[in-house]
Amino acid sequence: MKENGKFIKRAMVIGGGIAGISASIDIGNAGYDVVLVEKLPSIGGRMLQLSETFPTLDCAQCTLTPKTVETGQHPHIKLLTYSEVDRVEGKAGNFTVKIRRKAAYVDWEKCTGCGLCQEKCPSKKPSEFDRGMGMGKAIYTLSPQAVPNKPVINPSNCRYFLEKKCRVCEKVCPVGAIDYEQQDRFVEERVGAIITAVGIDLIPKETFGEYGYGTIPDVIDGLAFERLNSASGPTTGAIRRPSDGKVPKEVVFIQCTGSRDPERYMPYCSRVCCMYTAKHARLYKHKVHDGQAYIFYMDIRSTGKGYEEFIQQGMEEEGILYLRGRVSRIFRDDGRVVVWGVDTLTGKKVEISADMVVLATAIIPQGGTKGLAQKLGINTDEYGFFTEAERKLRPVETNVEGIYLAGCAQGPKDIADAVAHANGAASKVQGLFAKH
Amino acid sequence: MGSIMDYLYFPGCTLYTKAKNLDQTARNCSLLLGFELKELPNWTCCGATFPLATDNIMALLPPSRILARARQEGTTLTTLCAICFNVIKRTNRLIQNDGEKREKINNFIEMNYQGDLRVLHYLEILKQEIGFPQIKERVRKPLAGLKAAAYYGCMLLRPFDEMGFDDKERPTLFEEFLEAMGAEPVDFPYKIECCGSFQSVGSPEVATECGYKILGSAIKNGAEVVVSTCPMCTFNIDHKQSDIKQKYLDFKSIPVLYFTQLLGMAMGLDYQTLGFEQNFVDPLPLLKEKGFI
Amino acid sequence: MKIELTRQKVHNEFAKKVELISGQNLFACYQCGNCTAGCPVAFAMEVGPHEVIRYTLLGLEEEALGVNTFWLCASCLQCTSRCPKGIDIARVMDALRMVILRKKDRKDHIQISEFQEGFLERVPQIAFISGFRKFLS
Amino acid sequence: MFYPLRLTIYDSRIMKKLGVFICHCGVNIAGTVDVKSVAGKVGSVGDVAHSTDYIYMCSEPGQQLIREAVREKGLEGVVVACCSPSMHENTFRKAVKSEGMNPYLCEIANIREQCSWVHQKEKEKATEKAEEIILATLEKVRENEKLEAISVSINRSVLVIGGGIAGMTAALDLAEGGYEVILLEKEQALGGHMTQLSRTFPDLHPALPDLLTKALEIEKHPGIDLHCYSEMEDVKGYVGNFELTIRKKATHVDWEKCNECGLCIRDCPVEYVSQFERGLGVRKAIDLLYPQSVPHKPVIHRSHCRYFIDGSCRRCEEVCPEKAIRFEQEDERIGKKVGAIVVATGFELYPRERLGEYGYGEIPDVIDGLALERMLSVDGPTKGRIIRPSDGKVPKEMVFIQCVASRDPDRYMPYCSRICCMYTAKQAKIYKEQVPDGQPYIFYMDIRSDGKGYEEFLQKTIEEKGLLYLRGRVSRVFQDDGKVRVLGVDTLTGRMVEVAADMVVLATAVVPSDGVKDLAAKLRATVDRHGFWTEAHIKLYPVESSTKGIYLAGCGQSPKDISDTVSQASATASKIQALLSTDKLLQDPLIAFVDENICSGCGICVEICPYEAREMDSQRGISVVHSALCQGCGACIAACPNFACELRNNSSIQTLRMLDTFVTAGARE
Repeated sequence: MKENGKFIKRAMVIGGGIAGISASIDIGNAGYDVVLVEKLPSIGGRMLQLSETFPTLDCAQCTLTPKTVETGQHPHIKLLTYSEVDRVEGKAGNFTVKIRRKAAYVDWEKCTGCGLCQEKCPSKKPSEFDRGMGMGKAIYTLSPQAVPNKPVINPSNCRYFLEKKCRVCEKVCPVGAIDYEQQDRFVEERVGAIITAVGIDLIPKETFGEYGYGTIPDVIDGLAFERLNSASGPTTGAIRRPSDGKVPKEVVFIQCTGSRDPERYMPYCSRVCCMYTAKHARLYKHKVHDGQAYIFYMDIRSTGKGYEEFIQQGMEEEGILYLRGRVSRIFRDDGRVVVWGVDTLTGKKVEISADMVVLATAIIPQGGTKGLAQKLGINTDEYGFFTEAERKLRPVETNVEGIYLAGCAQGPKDIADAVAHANGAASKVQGLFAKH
Repeated sequence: MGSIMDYLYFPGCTLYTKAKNLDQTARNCSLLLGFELKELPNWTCCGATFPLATDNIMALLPPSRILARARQEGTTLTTLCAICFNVIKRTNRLIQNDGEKREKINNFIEMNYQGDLRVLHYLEILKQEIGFPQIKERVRKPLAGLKAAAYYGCMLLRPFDEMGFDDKERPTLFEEFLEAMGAEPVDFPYKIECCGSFQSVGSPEVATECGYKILGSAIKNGAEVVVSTCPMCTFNIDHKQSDIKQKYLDFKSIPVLYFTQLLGMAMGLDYQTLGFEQNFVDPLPLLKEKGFI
Repeated sequence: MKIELTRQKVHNEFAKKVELISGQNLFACYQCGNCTAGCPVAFAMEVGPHEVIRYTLLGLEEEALGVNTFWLCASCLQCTSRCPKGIDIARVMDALRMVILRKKDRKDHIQISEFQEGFLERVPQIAFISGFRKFLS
Repeated sequence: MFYPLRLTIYDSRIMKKLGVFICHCGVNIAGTVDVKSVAGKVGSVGDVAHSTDYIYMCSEPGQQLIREAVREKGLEGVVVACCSPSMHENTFRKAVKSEGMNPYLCEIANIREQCSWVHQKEKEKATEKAEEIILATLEKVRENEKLEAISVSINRSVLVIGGGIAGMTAALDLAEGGYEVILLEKEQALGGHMTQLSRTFPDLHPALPDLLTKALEIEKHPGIDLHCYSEMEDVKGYVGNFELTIRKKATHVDWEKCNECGLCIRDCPVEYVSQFERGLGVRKAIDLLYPQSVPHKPVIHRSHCRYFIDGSCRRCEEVCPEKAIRFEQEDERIGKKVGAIVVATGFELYPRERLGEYGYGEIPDVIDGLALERMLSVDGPTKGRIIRPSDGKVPKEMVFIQCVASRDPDRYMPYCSRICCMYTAKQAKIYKEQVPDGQPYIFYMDIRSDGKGYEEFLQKTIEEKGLLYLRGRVSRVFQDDGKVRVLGVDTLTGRMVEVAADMVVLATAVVPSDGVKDLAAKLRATVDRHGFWTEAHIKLYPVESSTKGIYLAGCGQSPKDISDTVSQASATASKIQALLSTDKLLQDPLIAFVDENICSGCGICVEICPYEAREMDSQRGISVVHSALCQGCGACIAACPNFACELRNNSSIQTLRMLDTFVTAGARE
């Protein structure tokens, strides 16, 4: 143990999603300095991609942006976005973390965030943030409300990097902030405690051969639906199917895609799909009044406060048809998406000729979680989720003193639970600091 | 192309009778491609279905015997009929992996076979051993403009971990083959659905329905011809077209060809040697229209 | 319509026999219905494969053996290949066939004598041999 | 409408430069309200110097728009037309403050919840209404005063109510963070319901050892002032400065003197049915809560003690070597001061006696989940053996029924109790291990195994142990021939199912603890209709109650399992540490004030104030406002017969002018 004088009462939070943000604000509000490291250009994480959140249907942006703004302006929080942890040394009270700050090819000191470069950039590629539902530029911010509101250039889409021509952004930038020569740089931060909140990904829908004969454009995943439904998304919130832009009148939602499937994919339950699918179906009905939503499920898991009521309301008031059974196959036929499922309650095979299918694909840890665990000296389970010190009573601690877990990197959770988990981790950090 | 080995060949009952056209064209094509199908001596029926009951090994003996005898002749065994291939390959794998059953089987057949034979489908030989690009070079009369739907059926693909033939949901091997022939592969969702198999004996009307759905899907997606690898499938989707027509009056026939017939045609074999007279729906008008013959 | 359950019934001889022949654990089935959803001949079945498994587990031997489901199964293995719990459903279907075909009073599912004239000449060997193996005791 | 004459005094309209900012809220507002047209129309109002719209006003660029306009146009008042003020009033007030504007000159016009959401199908009318709401809010802003937040000092200690795993976790976290904690537990020992559990899912660890370690840590912690067998009697005050009265119930044992020898318990002649053992065991009139109780001190239960009933016995007093028995002891009241309060009041199970169709409270072999936990506990009434309460036989047919009184909106509780699926699977597994030839049947509606490792645990257990899950509800349970007959259904075969069971275990609904509603009244915090504590916002403020300074932890807020409870309790501790990390607390000044010239000192306001924020100034003969206590509810304003009270920035004239806007608009139509 370090002597009192040397114990660094400064924390690092890895991951700037809702969990990382919540933990950072808590620690910052308690008066301790926090370094928040995020690999994307701005903070907000998965929640930034969501349209509305269950069970209140509050718009996700409205709940999240005040927090991202607060984080960005917090006197105790230092933001290191577009950055990744490279190496970790030391122990509780005295960690030295080497961080790679990725080349943005934009001088953020000079940049005013005016957005001219993005507007003029001629390169358009399917946007990863929009889950391929829309196009993105080679120089981009994740959203107009990004914190920090500074763009980066993606060299694999940029004409200058690919073909050594263009340089439009450089020409239009009023402050000369574009810097094609910028290199990754390394910085070191010394902290006394670390919280990892690196979040989740979805198992790629392409994994499911039987669900995407060839590749059916109108078979999308839950996050893609969030983008479609999002007012700040590619269709400004209109539900249109990707293949031809038509309003889908029959939409099939399939839960447990890749979850609860020990033989072929992930054995665990992804915990959020039941609720977000119910939400999707309801939001769909709000926008397409004469549409029909079908939901294939195995067990409806609505365990949070107000969740069961939310589900039942969806069935009763919106006429959402729940079908208890899995879907065996989806293929395209005559411009429609044919779904072969079953309703185990009547025992009948069900065939639906749908306009669009939304797969609630399994939640998996963010890529690189295992590598980070190695750097931190903590454990992961076989799927890559961080292992907590003890499941019941020490759910935010790890096997290493001074390193804590927050959010879905420990296991799938909804926003409310992820926030509670993150606040819990913040509490442990405060306790650790107070002791020394 | 270098010198290629010869392959032990298990034709199976049907290829000697109802599917002579498959057998003959395969043999002829192999010669053109520089290898020979060496027919196993004294072969017997493979059992015609892989036994699914796990408590009894009697049904495993015929394919085991075939394998054990083949091992005495060489190291690689090939076959054409998808069901025979499925039965033999699965049995081979079982002998390889299940020591207990292996011993029992060897006791019964009074041989000592360890499961160390390679079992390849003829299509696998074309792809892995020879290579589609190489075959493409041998194509004399490309089947340009022929919209061909590749029908995989079940037995080549499933069970995937035992057959390892191609992606069980989105296979492409057969289409690659058709492309090498210069044909235009037609993708259709029913290419991996069952033809009804032996239900043509148990519940013929069920098999008729299966065949109708497969052909209907292929036609809807623009196919002019359906290509098959298996005499069982071919029976259900070719010969049963008369039954389909009886039930669905507006059904329009579509020729069903073995992949080896296409291969032979593309490599310039005389169409009269391709056994089209055994095909139920006469493909000649189409092939003539397309200018292939 | 009504089932009276007892532990003897849940661990009934019939289900045990099916488990033994098929080598599958029926308790592993969580009734998701994927097998029925993908079955190419489900349209002609009286009940789907998932329900036959349920009947068997609950000891409803008569009901399980009385439906046409497993007779119509073409062993195409679509169900097996997509079962999330790794149950080889085709084996379960075959096991049910076996239970009937192996009974003392041998009862074949098809009668060769009733075939139409010329039928066997028309059908390829592979079809009737595998058919006979599936349908005759 | 009666206009009080004096209102004209305040009617001194000075031209201000006002700004209006209209948020699209994505499509939430802009999808219904024509924001551009509203911005144009409002912009043409004389004193509106700036009017604009933006997709998300709450975002950084949105706030930047406001800051720039305040700076460049020198705005003196701002209206942000957006969602409910409960969402973002604070956000925008902070934004204008950063440009030097008094934050109380910024007001929210709610055009989402009160306009666009409720008029989705009438776009034109919604647009008109949005305009009116903004115009009305402008009227308010014109009369707003510059106000300063009220600064109050903070007491940096915390009260935790409830000594279950939630309260224990919060208390320990806070104490570790360096704060003084008072921990209140109504039972005589720590641990709550977790002390009743045998093993916990999904790893089947024994529940008690880990819990006891924590309890001992609390007992010894210098920062925690533990009060068991104590209840909250009264709370006064407000965030930062709560004044508590705690009632320490008489234990009739001097805990200081007691040496924990246990002789009193051994020799006590009275045995009665133990609630702790869920009716399956007995306890003595002087007893511990459970054998390893922390604190490890006995309590005499007056209603069962012969001394208290008829004075006939003093056995414990006789045997006590330390002379620690105190028959004459009385409840003690102690006063404490704290800055924040955690309510971790926990849960109860729905009383099975109220479930007529499941056994009328008559069938002894129908028990609930907690009762089975007691049976499964090695220190429980059956020493861990599962036997039928009626005849002690080992049950061979064991039926578990889930969702008993849960997910039943018509008759019982509409919500899911969240833990039953998992504990039932766990119990069925342990049962099957103990009775290998027995058969567990589990009636369920949906299997909800959504925690880490839960689904895997469940599937493995079903496969390996042969649990029979039957999807369907049970309609009736009755006694028949020494068996418990269960009439249910298997919706997967569509058949009615009947089981002649030896024993039935009901997974009854999780409901809030008794007395929560009284406590809520004392704390002036709210509970929902079922009695669960209401959080301020399910995502933004999930551990904050609707009353400032009062925080929530554990199942009292909603049902959750141990792991989630522990996370949440730590989260609560984290929020409180942030609150208490400063010396002074700033409070909204939007409170009542009294016009001393008008107040007649009638005292009606003092009577009516629910926060005890009004008192009489006897010297001046008028009523005054205690600014730290006043919550700005407005009850006194309505009650005052003389119009002597007003709310800051919510004056009558403001209200009337706002009303005028709507009335005029209505008249135009």
